[in-house]
Amino acid sequence: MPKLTYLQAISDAMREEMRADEDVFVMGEDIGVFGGAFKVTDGFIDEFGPQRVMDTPLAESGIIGTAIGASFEGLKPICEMQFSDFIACGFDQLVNVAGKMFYRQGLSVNITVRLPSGGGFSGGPFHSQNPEAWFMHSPGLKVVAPSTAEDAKGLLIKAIHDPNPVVFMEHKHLYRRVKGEVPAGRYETPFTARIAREGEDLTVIAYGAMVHTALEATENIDGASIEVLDLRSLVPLDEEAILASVRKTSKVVIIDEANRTCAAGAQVAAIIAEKAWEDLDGPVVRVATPDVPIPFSPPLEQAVLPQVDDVKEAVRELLAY
Amino acid sequence: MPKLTYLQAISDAMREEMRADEDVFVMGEDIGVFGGAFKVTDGFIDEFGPQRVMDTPLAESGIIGTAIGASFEGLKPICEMQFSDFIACGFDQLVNVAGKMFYRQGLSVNITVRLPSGGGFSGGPFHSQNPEAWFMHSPGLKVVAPSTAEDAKGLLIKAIHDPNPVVFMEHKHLYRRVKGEVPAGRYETPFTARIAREGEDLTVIAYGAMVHTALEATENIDGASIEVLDLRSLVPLDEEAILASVRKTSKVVIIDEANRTCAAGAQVAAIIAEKAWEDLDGPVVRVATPDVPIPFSPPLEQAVLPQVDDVKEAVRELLAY
Amino acid sequence: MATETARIAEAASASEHLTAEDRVGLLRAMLMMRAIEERAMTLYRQGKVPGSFYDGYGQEAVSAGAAWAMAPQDRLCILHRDLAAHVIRGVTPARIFAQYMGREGGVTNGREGNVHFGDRHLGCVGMVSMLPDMMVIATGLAMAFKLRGEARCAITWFGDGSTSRGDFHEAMNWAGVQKLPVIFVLENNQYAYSTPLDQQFAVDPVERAAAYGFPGRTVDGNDAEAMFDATREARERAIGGGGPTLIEAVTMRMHGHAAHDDMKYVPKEQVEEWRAKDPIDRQARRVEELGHDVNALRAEVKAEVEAGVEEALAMPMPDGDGATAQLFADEPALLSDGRGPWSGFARSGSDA
Amino acid sequence: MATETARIAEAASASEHLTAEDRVGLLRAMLMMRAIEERAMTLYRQGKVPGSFYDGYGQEAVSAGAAWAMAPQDRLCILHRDLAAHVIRGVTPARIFAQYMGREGGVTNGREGNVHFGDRHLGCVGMVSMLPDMMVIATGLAMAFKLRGEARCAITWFGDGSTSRGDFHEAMNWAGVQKLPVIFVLENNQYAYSTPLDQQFAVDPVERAAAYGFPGRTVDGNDAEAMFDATREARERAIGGGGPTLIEAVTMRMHGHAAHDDMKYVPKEQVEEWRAKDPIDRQARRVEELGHDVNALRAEVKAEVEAGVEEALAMPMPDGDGATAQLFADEPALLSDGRGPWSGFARSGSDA
Ligand SMILES: Cc1ncc(C[n+]2csc(CCOP(=O)(O)OP(=O)(O)O)c2C)c(N)n1
Ligand SMILES: Cc1ncc(C[n+]2csc(CCOP(=O)(O)OP(=O)(O)O)c2C)c(N)n1
Ligand SMILES: [Mg+2]
Ligand SMILES: [Mg+2]
Repeated sequence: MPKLTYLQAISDAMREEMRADEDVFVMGEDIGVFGGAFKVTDGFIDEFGPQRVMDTPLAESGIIGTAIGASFEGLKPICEMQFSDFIACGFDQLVNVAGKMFYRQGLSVNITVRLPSGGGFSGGPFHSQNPEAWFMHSPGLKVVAPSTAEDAKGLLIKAIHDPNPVVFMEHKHLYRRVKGEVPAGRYETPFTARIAREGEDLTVIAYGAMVHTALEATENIDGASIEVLDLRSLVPLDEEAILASVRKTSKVVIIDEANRTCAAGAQVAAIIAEKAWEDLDGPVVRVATPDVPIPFSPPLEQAVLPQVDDVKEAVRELLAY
Repeated sequence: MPKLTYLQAISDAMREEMRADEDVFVMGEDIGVFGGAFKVTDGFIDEFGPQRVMDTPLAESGIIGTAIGASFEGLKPICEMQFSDFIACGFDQLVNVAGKMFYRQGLSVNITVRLPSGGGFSGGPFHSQNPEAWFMHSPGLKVVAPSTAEDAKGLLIKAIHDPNPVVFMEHKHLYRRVKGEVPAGRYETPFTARIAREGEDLTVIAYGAMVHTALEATENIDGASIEVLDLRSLVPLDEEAILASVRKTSKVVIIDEANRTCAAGAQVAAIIAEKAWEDLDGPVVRVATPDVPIPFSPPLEQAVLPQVDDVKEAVRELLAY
Repeated sequence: MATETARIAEAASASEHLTAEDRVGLLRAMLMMRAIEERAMTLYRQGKVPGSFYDGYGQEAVSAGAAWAMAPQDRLCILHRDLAAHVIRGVTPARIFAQYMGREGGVTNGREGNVHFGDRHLGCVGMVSMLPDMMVIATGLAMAFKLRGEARCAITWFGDGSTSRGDFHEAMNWAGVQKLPVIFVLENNQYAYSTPLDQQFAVDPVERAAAYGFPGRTVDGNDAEAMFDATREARERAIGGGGPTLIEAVTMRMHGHAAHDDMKYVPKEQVEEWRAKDPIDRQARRVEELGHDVNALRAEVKAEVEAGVEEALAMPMPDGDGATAQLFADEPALLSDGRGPWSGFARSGSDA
Repeated sequence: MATETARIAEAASASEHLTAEDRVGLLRAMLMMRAIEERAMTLYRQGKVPGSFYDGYGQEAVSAGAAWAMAPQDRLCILHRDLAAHVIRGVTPARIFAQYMGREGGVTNGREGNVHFGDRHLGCVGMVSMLPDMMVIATGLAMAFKLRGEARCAITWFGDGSTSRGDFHEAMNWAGVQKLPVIFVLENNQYAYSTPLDQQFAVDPVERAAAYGFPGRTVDGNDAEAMFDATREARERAIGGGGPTLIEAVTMRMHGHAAHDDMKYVPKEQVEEWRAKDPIDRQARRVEELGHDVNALRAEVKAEVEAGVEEALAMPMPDGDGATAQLFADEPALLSDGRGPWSGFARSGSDA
């Protein structure tokens, strides 16, 4: 199998779908001639032409809204936000029009919204955000967040096939840092969790970039056997996988790169406290970015984003509990 | 002390502040001549004139953004969204400009954003939302949600005095249904929780309209002694009060009128699972609106919004645990 | 006497593209809209319609005239004062009353309320409350037509107040840049809730169209045939690749914003002045001129409406158990064609 | 020969409102902007500037000319190609370099990066990335001035691409309806990242101003004195109660969107054509005509910049422990006045 980066896997997914299905097209700012701010659609315009690789005006509400309208006729737009942060400018169309249309009117909205998200490279307050929790709290949207190249491709293909609006969280910091074997052709990765590493003593739950932080932090931690659960999908959220792992290990650490309050990890913790309370041998521990904007300067950014050592410390403490 | 409705208390807070401080003014759609969709600013334009009771164009981003700009010069705008649902159209200005400005630039944003929220009267998917969790997950914003007339006035006055952006959740269903003694004059209610009823056996945590549901449901429940904690403020969140009550009763039911996933109640549950796990004698139980838009037709709406009987059942089950 | 001649002139001012049936059909759609909304208001007062209730009394010509010019394969994003468009596309009175009353048999099966509906099987999209989000949606529909090279057109309506929001601009600019087959009908009814025009904009928004690179024209919004003709022309341009058109329909909101609104903020004279321009009276005079029995038509509509109310009242309320079902689609559920009754389509194949 | 006469004409085309010092001051601000940005680019390549780096090479006249016309008590929302405006208001090179490098002594103490800063003590608001949100903020500042009856003015800059977003419209319409003292400077530098004008709008946005009820005028964005004069005039109108003005500054983005962008999408000829119109060369010629020693000025600026770099490099990086402090303000922290060096203010009291 070819080895691809996380970014190449995302490109690959779109290329395969666009080749196989002419209803699929991509739209966004600077994605055509320029190939996108991160070059995810590099070369697409040459293969598919400017109509299916649409450079749009600088208008996020316009991007989401026109994509929704086009989807009503059977097209399957893939919208790229230049940075996930800018979805705030298309927020209303996404949560109020896309999210509620099928429930209200029985009219499906087959759009995929790609959100390059996350920090770790001095992007500052407006190029580092992880907004997924906003959308988990907006009924009618599905939300997925791959951590590996293989899942990035498979989840994106499934998102494109899904007749519902899917928010695809792609972590900028993984684009070129993560590489892996990626099957050729069109395959779907289910919207379920994945055990990134089997373990017996404690479960670390994460998604996106934090899965790698979790794996690195627990690779060899006083010989303990640590399970790492990669959620992959936030809506739907794989409750069974979460509960099964917690029942097995009885101890859980949940990591969020997003701001702590009302983050995905808060929901996971709440589910465990509701449904696996009897199985716990210790408190539910969370490691998350505190509730501040993501600062620019490296020492400040590192101080707020969860680091390998932060996870190590949390795991050690809980193991010793 | 005069008895005022929840709505009159809100009007009273603004009137007192506008009389005392000419930097305070109100702005929004149809709040002037018409007195607001819910008549909260009825008569204001006669007392304070059209400049300080500003009818704006139909433009939520414009309302939030111009308020922010005006606040940089020391004005203290109170923005009314006609319904909380429409804040989605001013979302970017609120979370990205207002929320982050002081942290980024040391420039404070003294605006108060009033969000008439909540369901229960067939408002349908776009006139019933409870969006507070979006803002709890947006660093730099404070969020308060009164349940009584007295707190509505005191929290709003404190919000107006607070040099930071404060999202004021006012529940439409309480406007005329809740009445109580409200002190005259200008007083601040702290951004902390309030024990709505002392109890020993179990704690019900709620805010806004759900406080009344909680009180009614537990008024006389098999003679059990139920504590009801009214959060009042969601940011800052009164962790101490939450933990103190849970330590006392060892059992907790958390109610959200908002959609379940990543709601305020998820954050409260997570805090308890992290910091009061040892004190629990049973799982953390949540009663919340399922993850769907709020339907219009009464039987459907009642089926999704937490009802007194739902809370009763949850409390009984946990008591019996 | 003067009014007499005026009337004849008016009656004469029919579009050359309308047959006698078309002209009767337009009147019928307007009568149906008014009768349904008046009847629904009674049901509302009787407590049978939950929530709030909005109507388009006095604005019937705007939606009727414009919708009449749209073909079955065209797509409509219909707003809250535009009931005649739903009627013309083929939504029955019974389903509309059931919609208002939150019944199982309503267009949205009780999930949505009042005017927040659109029958996807008739090529219509159910509006969201956020104004004017549907302008962007209509632009997206038009984008789909252009991407596929189809001779089809999208249309949407929106009010004077809605022109102040960002989505108005993003839709207008996008449609102009991409030259999309979309028609924007600005329903200028003098007020946005209680807000008069001069607090909404400094210059009539019809002037903006040119700055977006396409024509904007003002039409008498109380003349159904003029609305039809302007829309027909705009549609011709659109499907011919000429791009969007902004049509400003000048009319008056004769009732309050919603049932609860007593309209104190509107000068009595203004209402009286506009009452004299009632769009239904006007079309009725034309149809009479044609020798058609308007009273019979009124009676027929009334009967249909009453039957619709009976039918709707017999429908059950939805079952709460279904409230959480179907949040997500298992398979695509798209738009399909509706009715396009204009004789012009019949004459020359439906993509005339 | 022809160029020779052109040059003289150019040199002559000074604003009558500018003294010799003003004209030198304008050149100095532009030289400072370019020198700082070129030096910062080197630091960026050396890895001393984290994140990305944006500059305004070739656009120096737009921010310099406009900012020169603003009084101390006026307020500025400065964007990402407008460094000269910060310089004119009084931000020192050392604090700017420290800002780029994320040092403790930078304008935002390392919390914000690159161009995302504004010194509130100098009447400037630090931009957010979301474009053009600051147009609405500037409108709000102007609203405050009007509410208080103060003869003050707000100004903001934004690019051609930014005109496509809803906030452009909400700000323009709001300012027009309320006739607010705000100046909108549309910095038309031919591209929005890689996107050319014709994919952004069908008609030059300067045409929109009239539809919002206020004047829009196009100015040579590479002529600092023309920019000054247009802004001075707009400010006069604004503080006189005449309302907003849209100034379109036509210029060219001579570098990539940011440091990483090789600008492959820009035709070489276009860049060459504009290089000949360099705004600094032009102002330098004028200042030479005045008999001023431009080389000495360049040397002086270079020295100041080098000193600034040294100073900034000596500043510590911020301590991570402070990262979560001061999320909320304990007391109001508002804007205060900055520098307004134009001689006209000195002559007639600072609210000239
Ligand atoms: C974005 C948004 N803000 C506020 C509202 C609340 N609202 C409902 S109708 C209305 C007035 C609309 O006026 P106009 O666009 O002229 O339409 P009309 O009702 O007059 O036909 C307002 C403010 C809304 N629906 N959407
Ligand atoms: C709302 C929003 N969407 C996308 C971006 C990403 N972005 C940053 S600069 C830029 C191009 C801006 O072009 P223009 O307004 O012409 O300004 P210029 O950089 O050319 O001066 C884009 C798309 C942004 N900053 N804000
Ligand atoms: Mg109107
Ligand atoms: Mg540009």
